[in-house]
Formats: sequence, structure tokens, C-alpha cells
Amino acid sequence: GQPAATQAPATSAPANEPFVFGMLYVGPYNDNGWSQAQYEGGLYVEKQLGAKMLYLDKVNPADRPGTTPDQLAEELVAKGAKLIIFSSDDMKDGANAFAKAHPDINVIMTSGDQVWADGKNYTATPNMTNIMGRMEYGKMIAGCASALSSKTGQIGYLGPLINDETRRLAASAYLGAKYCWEKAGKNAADLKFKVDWVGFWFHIPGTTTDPVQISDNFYTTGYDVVISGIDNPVNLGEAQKQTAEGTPSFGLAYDYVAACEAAPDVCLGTPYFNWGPEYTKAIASAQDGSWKSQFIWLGPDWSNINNLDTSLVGFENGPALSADAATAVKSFIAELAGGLNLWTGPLNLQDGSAYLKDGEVATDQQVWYLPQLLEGMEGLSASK
Amino acid sequence: MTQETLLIGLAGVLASAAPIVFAVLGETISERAGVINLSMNGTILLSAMGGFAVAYNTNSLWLGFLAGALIGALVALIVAFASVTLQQSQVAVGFVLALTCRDLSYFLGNPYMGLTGPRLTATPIPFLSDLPIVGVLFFRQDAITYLSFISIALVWLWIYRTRPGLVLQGMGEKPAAVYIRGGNVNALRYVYTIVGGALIGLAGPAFSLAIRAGWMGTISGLDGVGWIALAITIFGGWNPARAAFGAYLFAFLQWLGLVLQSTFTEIPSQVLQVAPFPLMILTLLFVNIGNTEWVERMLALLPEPTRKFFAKLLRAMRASPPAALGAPFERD
Amino acid sequence: MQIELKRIHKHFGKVHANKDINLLIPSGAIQGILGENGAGKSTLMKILSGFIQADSGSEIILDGKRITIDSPADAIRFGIGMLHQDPLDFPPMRLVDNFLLGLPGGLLLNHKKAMQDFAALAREFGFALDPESYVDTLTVGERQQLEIMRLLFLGARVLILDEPTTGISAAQKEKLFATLKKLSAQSITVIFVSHKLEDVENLCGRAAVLRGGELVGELQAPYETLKFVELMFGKVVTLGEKQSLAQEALTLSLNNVALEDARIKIKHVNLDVRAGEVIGLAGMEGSGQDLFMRACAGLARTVGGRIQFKGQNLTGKSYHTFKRHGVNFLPAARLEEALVPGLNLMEHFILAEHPSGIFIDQPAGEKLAAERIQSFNIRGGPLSNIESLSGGNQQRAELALLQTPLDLILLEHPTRGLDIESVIYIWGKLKERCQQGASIIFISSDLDEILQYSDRILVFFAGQVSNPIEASQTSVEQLGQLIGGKGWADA
Amino acid sequence: MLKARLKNLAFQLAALILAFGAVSIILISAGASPWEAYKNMFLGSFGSVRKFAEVLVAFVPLLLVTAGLLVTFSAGLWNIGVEGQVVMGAIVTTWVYRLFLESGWNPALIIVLAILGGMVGGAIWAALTGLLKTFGGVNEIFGGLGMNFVATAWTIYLIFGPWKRPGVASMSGTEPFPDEFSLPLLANLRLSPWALALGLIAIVIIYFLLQGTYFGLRLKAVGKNFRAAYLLGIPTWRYSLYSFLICGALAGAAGAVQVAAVYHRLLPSISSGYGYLGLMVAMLINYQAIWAVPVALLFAALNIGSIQLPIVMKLDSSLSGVLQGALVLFVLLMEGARQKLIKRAS
Ligand SMILES: Nc1ncnc2c1ncn2[C@@H]1O[C@H](COP(=O)(O)OP(=O)(O)OP(=O)(O)O)[C@@H](O)[C@H]1O
Ligand SMILES: Nc1ncnc2c1ncn2[C@@H]1O[C@H](COP(=O)(O)OP(=O)(O)OP(=O)(O)O)[C@@H](O)[C@H]1O
Ligand SMILES: [Mg+2]
Ligand SMILES: [Mg+2]
Repeated sequence: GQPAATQAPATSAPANEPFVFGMLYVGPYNDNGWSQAQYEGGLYVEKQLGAKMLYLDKVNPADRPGTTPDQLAEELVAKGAKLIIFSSDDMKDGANAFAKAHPDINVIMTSGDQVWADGKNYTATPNMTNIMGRMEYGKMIAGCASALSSKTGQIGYLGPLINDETRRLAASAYLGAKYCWEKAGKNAADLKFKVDWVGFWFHIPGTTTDPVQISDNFYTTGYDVVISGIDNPVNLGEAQKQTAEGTPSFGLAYDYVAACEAAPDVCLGTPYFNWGPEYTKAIASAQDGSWKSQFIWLGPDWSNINNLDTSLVGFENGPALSADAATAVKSFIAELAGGLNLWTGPLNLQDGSAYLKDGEVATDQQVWYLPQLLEGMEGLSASK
Repeated sequence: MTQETLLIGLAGVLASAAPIVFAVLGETISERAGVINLSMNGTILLSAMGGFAVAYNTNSLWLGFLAGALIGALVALIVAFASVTLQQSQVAVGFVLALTCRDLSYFLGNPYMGLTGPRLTATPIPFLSDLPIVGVLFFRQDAITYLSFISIALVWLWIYRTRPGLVLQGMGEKPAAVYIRGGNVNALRYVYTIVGGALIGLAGPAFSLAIRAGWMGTISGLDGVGWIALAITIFGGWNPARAAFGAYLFAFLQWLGLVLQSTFTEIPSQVLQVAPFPLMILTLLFVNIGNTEWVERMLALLPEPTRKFFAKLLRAMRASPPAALGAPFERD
Repeated sequence: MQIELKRIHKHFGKVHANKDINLLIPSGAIQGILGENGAGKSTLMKILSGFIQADSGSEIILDGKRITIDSPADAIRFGIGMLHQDPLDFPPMRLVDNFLLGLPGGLLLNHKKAMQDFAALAREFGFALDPESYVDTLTVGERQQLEIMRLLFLGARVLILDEPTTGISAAQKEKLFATLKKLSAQSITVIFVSHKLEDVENLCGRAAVLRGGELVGELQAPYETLKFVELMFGKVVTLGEKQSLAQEALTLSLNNVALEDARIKIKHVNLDVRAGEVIGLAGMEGSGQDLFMRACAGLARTVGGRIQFKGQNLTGKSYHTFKRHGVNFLPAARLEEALVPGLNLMEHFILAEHPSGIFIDQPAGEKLAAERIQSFNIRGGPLSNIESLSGGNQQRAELALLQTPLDLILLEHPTRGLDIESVIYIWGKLKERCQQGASIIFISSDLDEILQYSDRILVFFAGQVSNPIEASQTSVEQLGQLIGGKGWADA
Repeated sequence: MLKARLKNLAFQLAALILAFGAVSIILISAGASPWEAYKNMFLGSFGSVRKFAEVLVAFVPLLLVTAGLLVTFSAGLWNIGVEGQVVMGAIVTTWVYRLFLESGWNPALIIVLAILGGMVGGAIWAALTGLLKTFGGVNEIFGGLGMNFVATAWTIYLIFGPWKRPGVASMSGTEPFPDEFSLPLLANLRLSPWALALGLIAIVIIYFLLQGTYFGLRLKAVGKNFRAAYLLGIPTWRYSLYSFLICGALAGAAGAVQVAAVYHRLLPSISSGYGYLGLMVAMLINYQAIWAVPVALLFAALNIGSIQLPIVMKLDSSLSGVLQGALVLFVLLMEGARQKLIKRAS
């Protein structure tokens, strides 16, 4: 089934009228998380290129029953969009179908690996580009910040559902935490790092575990820091509640630079995506015809990871991060910038099997397709 | 897990059940009066959203809860009007409202998504909160949870220990008989449906202002709670105490699912989450199977003593709903 | 308390149930209200007790004061209490709760006091009722006693009883009458509704007769029965000649059949029913006759013994099997159990025919309906919905549904709520079936009907079953005794 | 007679006006222009061939579900479990696909098998509720609700457990099937004429089944008076089960179409809520098969058209749900008012 090839010409629009691009967000554009970061990215592009953004949020079968991402993308094209950003891994199939059906329209598939020549799912798609940030670094920093702030040495990780991406991010957080914990001269054995999974990106009563309950359970059982791996940081609210009720607790948000504002007083920081710059480059190339399909998986701009004009991944310190912790985090970032790679052996998988032997550095594939959690982490590695 | 953490966990269960407790109590009252309010799922979402919005704008928790109750009462009023006055199918009207109110809450709630508003925190009760065990379990909760405890007691007393409560019991059984005893059946049905609705409406803010603070539209994780509460009401067999127990059992299972997640890796995480529904169905099966034709046929085939035994057993399990549930009352 | 009814009118849609009724009932009197079915008795009483409201212009005057009664609550306030035709109480609740429900008082229930009051009243009237037991374990008579106690405790000065003698034992009837006489002595006004002449004759000092919604006459004791009958029916009616159509062939034979349900146990029933024979089942409601009849239809399971039908053993088979062998059962509750509200006459007849094939044959259906309506002279057309028919016509429709050929007809109260003409007509139709060799077993609470139409009679009392009694060799008195549980030794 | 019909019409018109009135008020209170909203919804569903095709894509499963529900409703059953039956249909369809994907059989054959499988799956799921009802005395509303949740939980379990795609288990569901396993679609559109035909045939068959056959008549009798129907010699419990099976099969077909023609895989909320929406349609048409097609089409159009609201007016699409609900609600209320008036009059 080949959806309609729209008549919209690929050639860039006359200078006088703005270039129109469309974005699809998986969640609410104001979810204080992943989708909002995407939305901000879009605004950035508008500002930089004087382009015009059309968007549709809540692009998921629960919110838009009976629709498919490619169908919705076509709605945006019908409204004049000449480039579409599918901004979530969950739109993968829709993106593929759309790219195939509309060779004349360029597609940015965020967090996908379809056009990664060395990836497992490679299919040459000239009008598609994958963009993803190496959030592993962000998560390492988050882990570090947690380890430095935890009194009990118990760190909880609020995981959405179990897959390659969520596993490698949780693992990164663990590596960061472990590194800074030991660096602070504490005993590795005293560090507990536990992942509890919701089973979905959000709570479905009667079907998934409740992220609120997960956070509460962490905080009430001695975990005084919880790192959010889901799109809206419910853990912050719970940390706030716990603190108000006398158990000092902290949390880290995710995805969106300003996410801490939901609960500043307990927020240690936010590892975030800053999509603006990369989207700007890609869209500019589409405009001037220099577009080519590429797989972009970038780390932070180490000169200043919080430079919103250059860095795809960053870490925003939260108000709750103590001064000394802040300095320690700063030096950790410096080390990372200096080439420190925590994805270096010896590392075992959760079941004890060898993952990286001593000194071995993980390849991109090994990281991207991490098969299990790492040894030393509690929690499920694969969903039953 | 230490006793300490276990207690805290269980206390958390009591708290997280509070909204459902309100919902099942409300539904129980309403059904006792002969009106089944199927709109619960929508009502809870709408009152959660409305309650949050009001609390956010007025920065007053109590106005938030009040708003929730009012919304619940309003929806119930529609149910009552349609079923009591216009004598339309309660199920139909309730079901439509369940869907409509849900979508309405998403539509109107859009501007409030992701905002941080006021939130209820625990208020330990002096002295009592220091008691061993019970102190942790019952007396370090927030106001709304205390209210949920009180409501259970009040509703139970009302139904089983007061004059109006006796009338309420009668109304579910034979409205005409209540009428000739001087009771104004339809007026009373309005009252109880609306009061029940208000209780159901409290469930919303109990989520959005306490347990699952804030409003996040679809991802608030509230869609479905109402249906669960309905299931629990049935499980409770129209007895407020049993219904409340059902609510706590449900919350307990959820919590169990979480704490067992990493221990019993063999059980799919969904199993314990969805358990309440098979449980409800089994309960209904047990209390109803005695009335079915084929069981009677089987019984007849049994020899005297065994037959006696099983007949007794079945009769003991039997718990039939209010006879007049869902039936409009007409004098002529 | 003296009651005066002036220009009472009541319409139910097209039905004019009460037409300009004027009646004066002196204080302390026992006033009889007589009339054929549908005459408007219940309607009038429901108006007086506030259950329904009369059309505007109607007046009710109590001890000279004009009052308006808009609800039972009002009626209770004026001291008017009514015992409804079908008992309005709460079967799954305890007696004491039934007693308490609706009594004025404080917010909290006081069971202790309620028990005392209950006991006191019960003693006063010599009712043996256990306040802790549940209503659904009571007989109709006992439920009436409970209601009467409640009404009196509420302070009723006017007591209305709508057909209280249907379905209670002779003994209970005597007790009831005694009670009522005692009350009237206490200058409580009693209004007694019935269409049983002898009841009124035995009890009431005065009687008013309704017909077609109008008050057609008032009489004082002593009465002359013929006058009554003439007033009630507008003419003198006489029951047809009693004739037996019993033949030799056996249709149904039960040996040592044992039955039981939640309340009743029946042991060792033996009965042979011959073709064309009519068996009447007498007994106060809930004595086991209904269970027995349903067992004969395969609707209740036997727990022992054999049921033979025309030589075949149908023990433990379902009603549908019985039906295939030529057994039909007509329940008393027409609209609840026998007919399908929302479907029209034609659709009923089609369903009863069990047509094979897939698509409905409309013309055939209409033809069928037309001839059935004609031969059972039902007032209604093929397309008129069943619930819009009058009670008697619904009953006729039910009979028209009987399949042919047929060997056994089981009837619950075949003529309850019907006037004497309908009764005669329907029995005429049934006897035709007997001529064609069908046997009939029927339940009735009307002993005259049982004596008139049965060849043999089974009397039920608390699960005991008498041996078959030749109708020709017994009398209302003897049956009454047996129903009341007396004289079983020789039965 | 005619006058009565006119009165009817007046009441239904009033309901329509009230519904749109109420929704307009809601829109205004949200600071939006009702006219704009309705216009965008209309254009969004009928504005172009492609858009109308999308409407039909949503129309097909909705119609199938509605057709099924007409049967259970005439048997006097409130089959709220239909939602789960759609899901079950989708699950089994996917399962059959997974069984035969590598079999190398003719795709056409596999598609047919998969859809039949879906129908069987839905029927079985419905039968469970039916058995609970007829042999367990469990009210079908509560039984059905329970089964719905179990079905949902099951999909989630399968998608994130046994059937998860290599590596990335996600909301996007299981690995999509190759194109040749899709029900053939119209060129350049997402619409499958086969699915459309299936839906239309289903409703026509159901119409005649309920109107013209002895089966339908018996079903009605069972629905209106279970007890009497039994005494009239109808094997009531069997007829209840039949109605559940038929409805389940059609709901299953809807689920199968979702998999075989729309999503080509299993995903969370695969039912797209068509089960519940179908109940609304059935209520709105007052259980009359004759109106199923136009009303189902209207509801599908509202679903699709409402996508314009967020794009053009920054409004939430859930407005369509509000409008659908308001329509049904006011029609119910107006019907009640009408009956009350008639009673008064007589
Ligand atoms: N609720 C009602 N709606 C319509 N018609 C009614 C209603 N109740 C009674 N009627 C009609 O009014 C007339 C009088 O009924 P009523 O019950 O008073 O008769 P009755 O004298 O009590 O007869 P019975 O001896 O059978 O009780 C009958 O034609 C009856 O059908
Ligand atoms: N509950 C009711 N609702 C509506 N109409 C009723 C009701 N009861 C009786 N009627 C109407 O009142 C009229 C008389 O009904 P009713 O059953 O009292 O007949 P009847 O006077 O008893 O004659 P019959 O001897 O045939 O029963 C019928 O036309 C019937 O349609
Ligand atoms: Mg009558
Ligand atoms: Mg009467």
C-alpha cells in the first residue's frame, strides 16, 4: 500500500515565504520532558532560519486512536510542510512508510537507527536522517550527581519499559554513579543501584506499575535519590512530598532543560536534549539542497556542554545540588571531556557473563544494543 | 524488607487506596438506592482535572476538593435526571457520561497540563502517630486519607444503624413498599445518587491534589480507575465495609506487584496489576452460581446428605444485588 | 373516623377506572367493597391511601374536614393505612426491620424498643411471629398480619384491606376476621375489598358494589346473595353444568416422587392422571403445590422417584423435553413469565409454532394470528402489542399459545384476576382440550373453582400431599379444613 | 401516525441542536470559535479523497463492531466486553500471522487464515463472558469489563514480552509484517476495499438476520423476556451464547482488520476504542441496523476530522469525543422527554 505521493515540490520555497517543516511529538508538547524538548528544538529552528513549524502532539495510538504517524505526517504535508520530523522511536514504522511513500519529502527520524550503515536495522533511505544525542553522557553525569548527593548510598532508577535504549541509559547512570562514589573514597560495596520498570512510558491502571508508587516505594525504603528515565518526572513531586514530610529526598529529571522547575527544591539536575542546533543544520541543508541522509549520534559539545547553540546533550544543575557536589560534578564532566570513557572493561553483564574484558572499550554497537543491565545493578534486565 | 519498611509500605497502600475508597463508597450508596452510576470513570477524570484546576487558580486545596465533589454531584444529577425522571436506561446514560466526561476532562484540562499546583501533605496526629505499628499505619496519613477512613465508618453506620439507612436498604429492594411507608422514593433516589456522586467526585482531587499530584491528560494514569472502582463495588457486594476492603486489596496487589517485580522475575509484571478483575469475576461467580439452573439440576442428582451440604454452602455464598437495582420506580 | 368520598374520578389513559364515586363510610364500620375484576376497587382504595391521586374535582372528607392526600405519607398522617392486594414488604429483610422501616423516630435505630413493641402487639392480637426471622419465610397470611401490626402501630384509624383473603388458609381467615371485628370495636374504620361474596357477608355490616368503575349500589347486612351477583355483573350468572371427561388411557404417572427447594420438602407422591382428567391442586400459597406442578413440567428437579409420561420415563428431563412430548405449562404471572412485552400477538403465535426454515413467512403468520384471535375472541389485532391487552385478553392469548396436539396442560391460577364471564369462557376452552384427550392439572386459591372444575383434588399443606380426593365427594368446608392443616389423619 | 413521526423528528432535531449548542458553549469557554472548529472538522474528514479514505479506514472496524452489538443488544445483553473482543481478535490475527510468516504459503491464504483466526479469537473471548453469564450468573457488564482489562494487559505483555521486536520493545508494537501480508489497499491510499466490503456485507447480513428471520425473532423474544422465551420453547441460554459468538466474531473481525489492513502489527490500544465507540453508535441509532452506516460514518468522520483541531486551532482533539457523547446523551434525554410527554398526553 503506497500512500499518496503528494504534489508538494521538493525544491526549496521562494525566499519570501518561510520554509515550512512539520513535527510529530509522541506526548503532549508541554509534558515537561521529551516532547517539550522537541518542541523547544522546533522553536529554535524557527528563530534561526525564519522557518515555520507545524506540529501535532500526542502522536500515539492511545491519544489518536485509529491513526498512524505517516497518516498524521501527511496531514502536516497537506498543510504545506516540506520536511517532517518524527520525533520518537515509537514512530519508526510510520516514518519508514512515510519516507518510502514520499521520496520528495525529507524526513528526520529522531532516535532511530534506520540509516545507520553499521546498525542492525539499516535500510538505505536517501530522504531520511537519524538524529540522536549520546544521552549516555548525560546519564553518567546524572548518576554522578546522585552518588555525590545520596546519604544512604541507595539510588533508584525509574525506568519506563525495557529495551536497548532504556537499558543502556540506566547502565550509563549506574557507571557514572559508581565512578563518582568510589572517587569520593566510598566503598563500592555500599552503593546500591536499583532499576524499577513501569512497563510503559506512562501508567495504565490495571496494566502497568504506577511510577508514582515506584518513586514512593524507593523513597520510603531508603533510596534517597531517584533518577527519572521516563518522559515526565513524577519522581520530583514525590521527592518534594517526602521532604515536606521529613525524609529529605532528591530526584533527577530527564529530557527537558527546564524540567527541574517542576520541583526546584529537590531537583539535583537534568540531563537534557538540546535538539535545536542539529535540527537547524539538517533543515538548512534541506533548504539549500545540500541534504544527505546521515546517522547523527552526537555527544555534548565538551567545550561547554550547556551551550544551547552547539551542544546536543547537556546537564543542567538543579538548585538542590550542593556546592561541593556541583564542583565534583564539574570536574567529572571535565574528565569526560578529557576522554574518560566509563564504557571500558572490565565490565560484566547482570548475569555475570563477561561484557567487556579488562581495558576493552565498548564499540558503538555494543553500547547501543546493550543486551542486559550491568553487574552490580538490581532490577529486571528483560521483561517477562 | 524490614518491619519498618513493610509498615511504611502498607501505610502507603492505605493512602493510595483512599481515592478508590471514596469511589466505591459513593457507588455503593447510589446502587443501594437503586441507581447504578456507570459514569464513574469519566467522573473521576473530570473531577481530578477540575479539582486541580480550581486548586491551582485559587491556590486552595479545600476549594479543589469541593470542586471535585461538586463535579461528581453534577454528573450524578444528570444520571438521576435521566434515569429517575426520564426513566431511561441507567446503564446507557452512565456509560455515555463515562466516555464524554473523560474526553471533556482532556479537552478542558489541556491548559493545566504539567503545571505544579498545591498538594496535600501528611499531617501526623499527635501522640497517636507515635503508637507502635498502628501509629505508622493509620495516624501519619494526610487529611484526605483520614477522611476516607471516617467515610467508611460513617457510610456503614448510616446504612445499618440509622432509620434513613434502613429506608435506603428498602429502596434497593422494593421501592413501592418504601413509598407506601411514606418515603418519597424518587426524591430519595436523587439525594443518594447525588451524594454518592459527590463521594465519587472526591476521588478525583484525592488523586490530582494528593496521591498523583497534578494533571497530565492521558498520561495522568487515571483512565480506567473508575472501571476498577466499579469492579470493586461489585466485589464488595453492596456492603461499604466489604467494598472498602476490596479497595485496599486492590492497592495492596499493586504494591505487591511492584515489590515483587525484581524478586519474582518469572511472573509477568501485568499479572498482579490486572489481578483485581479475575478476582471480581470469581467473586461474582461464587455468589451467583448458586442461582443458576444447571447447578440446581446437578444438586438434585446428589444423594441426600451431600446435597444438603452443598445447598447450604451455595446459599451461604449467595449475595444478590439490590432487587430493584436499575429499575425505575412508577406508582401506576 | 368517618370517611366521605365525593365525585371521585380516575382515568388511566383511555380507561375510566373510577367514575363519579360518592360514598360515606361511618366511623368504626366494617365497609365491604365488592366488584368484579377491573371494576375499580383497588383504584379507589389506592386513591384513598394516597398511592395514586384522583383526577381533579374529586373530594375526600375526613370527619367533616376536606383533606387532600397527595402521597401515602399524607394518608399515614391522617391515620389511613392500606394493606395492598399484593403484599408490599421486604422479603430479604427481618420482620423487625420491616416493622421498623417507615416508623417515625430518632435518627438512630432502637432495636430493643422495637422488639418490645413488636412483641406487645403480637401478643395483643395473638399473632405468632418471630421478629428475628426473615419475611421470605412467611406465608401470605403471616405477611398480612405483619403489615396490619405495622399499620396499627403507626396509629391507623382507617384500615383498608385489598382482597386480603386470596391465598390464606381458612384458619388464618378466621383469625383475620376476628382481628378486624376487634378493631372496629375500637372504632377503627375497616374497609374490606373483595370479590368473594361470602367473605363480605360474614364480615361486613355494609357493602358497596362497583361495576365498570361506577358505584352501582350499597347494601346493608343481612344480604341476599342474588342481589349481590346481579349488582356485580349486571345480570345473574350461573356456572356451567359440571361434567367429567376422564378417559381410561394414562397420561402422567408419578411414583414415589420426592421434591425439595429452599423452603419446602415433598416426599413420596404417587399419582396417575388419566387422559381428559382434570386435577385441582388446593393449598395455601407456598404449601408445595407450585413446586409439585413445576416438577410435572420438568421445571423443578425431582430428587427421587420416577415421572412416567405416556409410558416414557421423563424423570430429570428438562421442560423442553416435556414440551416435545406434549406437556404445556402456563404460569400465573402473565407478563413476567408467559408473554413477551414488546412483541405483538402475531409474533407470539409464530414463536409458539416453532417454525422451521430461516426467513419469516409474513403472510402465513398473519393468517395464523387472525384465526387464533378469532377463535379465542381476543380483543386486539395481530399487530397489537401484548402488554396493551387487558388482563383477560392476555389470558386468552396465553391459552391461544397452547400447542396442538397436547396431552397435559399445567395451569397456575388460570383465572386469577378475571371476572366470572372470562372464567367460564376460559374453562370452556380448556374442557375442549379435555375432549381431545388432554389432561389438566391446575392450581387455584379459589376453592369453588377447584370443586367446580376438577375431577380429583390434591390438597397441599406444608409439603404434605393428600391422596387424590374425588371432587364429587368433598366440600369447600372439608377442603378448607385440610388446607388449614386440620383433619389430615383420614385424608 | 404521520404527526407522531413528525413529533419524533422534532425531538431528534432538538437533541442535535442541544448537542451542538452544548459543545459550542464548551468551545467558546475554551476561547475558540465553534464555527471554525466545526468547519475544520468537516474539511478534515471530507476535504479530500485521501481524507475521506482515512474516514473509511476508521469507519470499517466501527461498523463491524456496531453490527455485532446490534445482535447482543437485541438479545437484551449489554456487551461492554466488546472492546476486549476487538483486542482479542487483533491478538489472534497477529498470532496466526506469526505462525505462518515463514511458512512460504501464499500470502492471500495467510491473510484469510489470520482474519478468520481473529474472528474466532473474538468469538471465544465473547463466549467466555457469555458462559460466565449463562452458567455462572455473572452479569455481562461486569464480566465483560474484567475481560477487557485482561485483554489489554495481555497485549501489553505480549508486546513487551514474548513478541517484542528485536531490541526496542516500544509503544510502536510488534515488528510490522511485510507489505504482501497486508490486505490489498487502494493505490495511494490506506483504505482496503476488501475491509470495506467486509464491513458492509456484515451490516447487511445482520440487518436481515434481525429483521427477517426466525432466529432474529427468537433472539428478540429472549432479549425482551428471558423467562417467557424459555417457556415458549426457545433454548434461551443457547441463543444468548449465539448472540455473544456472533458479536464476538464481528468484533474480532474489526480487530483483525486493524492488524491486517491498518497497522500490520499488534500494538497497545490496537482496538482504538472502537468497541466503546460502537456501543455509542448502537445507542444513538436506538439499536436499528438501518441507521448503522450513516451514524458510524459520522462518528468516524468526527474522529478523523478532529485531527485538524490541534494542527490548525491548537485545540485538543478529544473534542470529537465530547461531541459524540453529547449527541448520544441528548438523544437519550430527548427520547425520555418524548416518552414522558406521550404518557402525560394520554
Ligand atoms: N396503572 C394502571 N394503568 C392503566 N390502567 C389501570 C392501572 N391500574 C388499573 N387500571 C385499570 O383500571 C381499572 C380498574 O382497575 P382496578 O385494579 O381498580 O380493578 P379491581 O377492581 O381492583 O380489579 P381486581 O379485582 O382484579 O383487583 C381496570 O380496567 C384496570 O385495568
Ligand atoms: N398497567 C397497565 N398499564 C396500561 N394499561 C393498562 C394497565 N392495566 C390495564 N390497562 C388497560 O386497562 C384496560 C382494562 O385492563 P384490565 O386488565 O383491568 O381489564 P379488565 O377490566 O380486568 O378486563 P379483563 O376481565 O379482560 O381483565 C385494558 O385496555 C388495558 O390495556
Ligand atoms: Mg383485570
Ligand atoms: Mg384490585
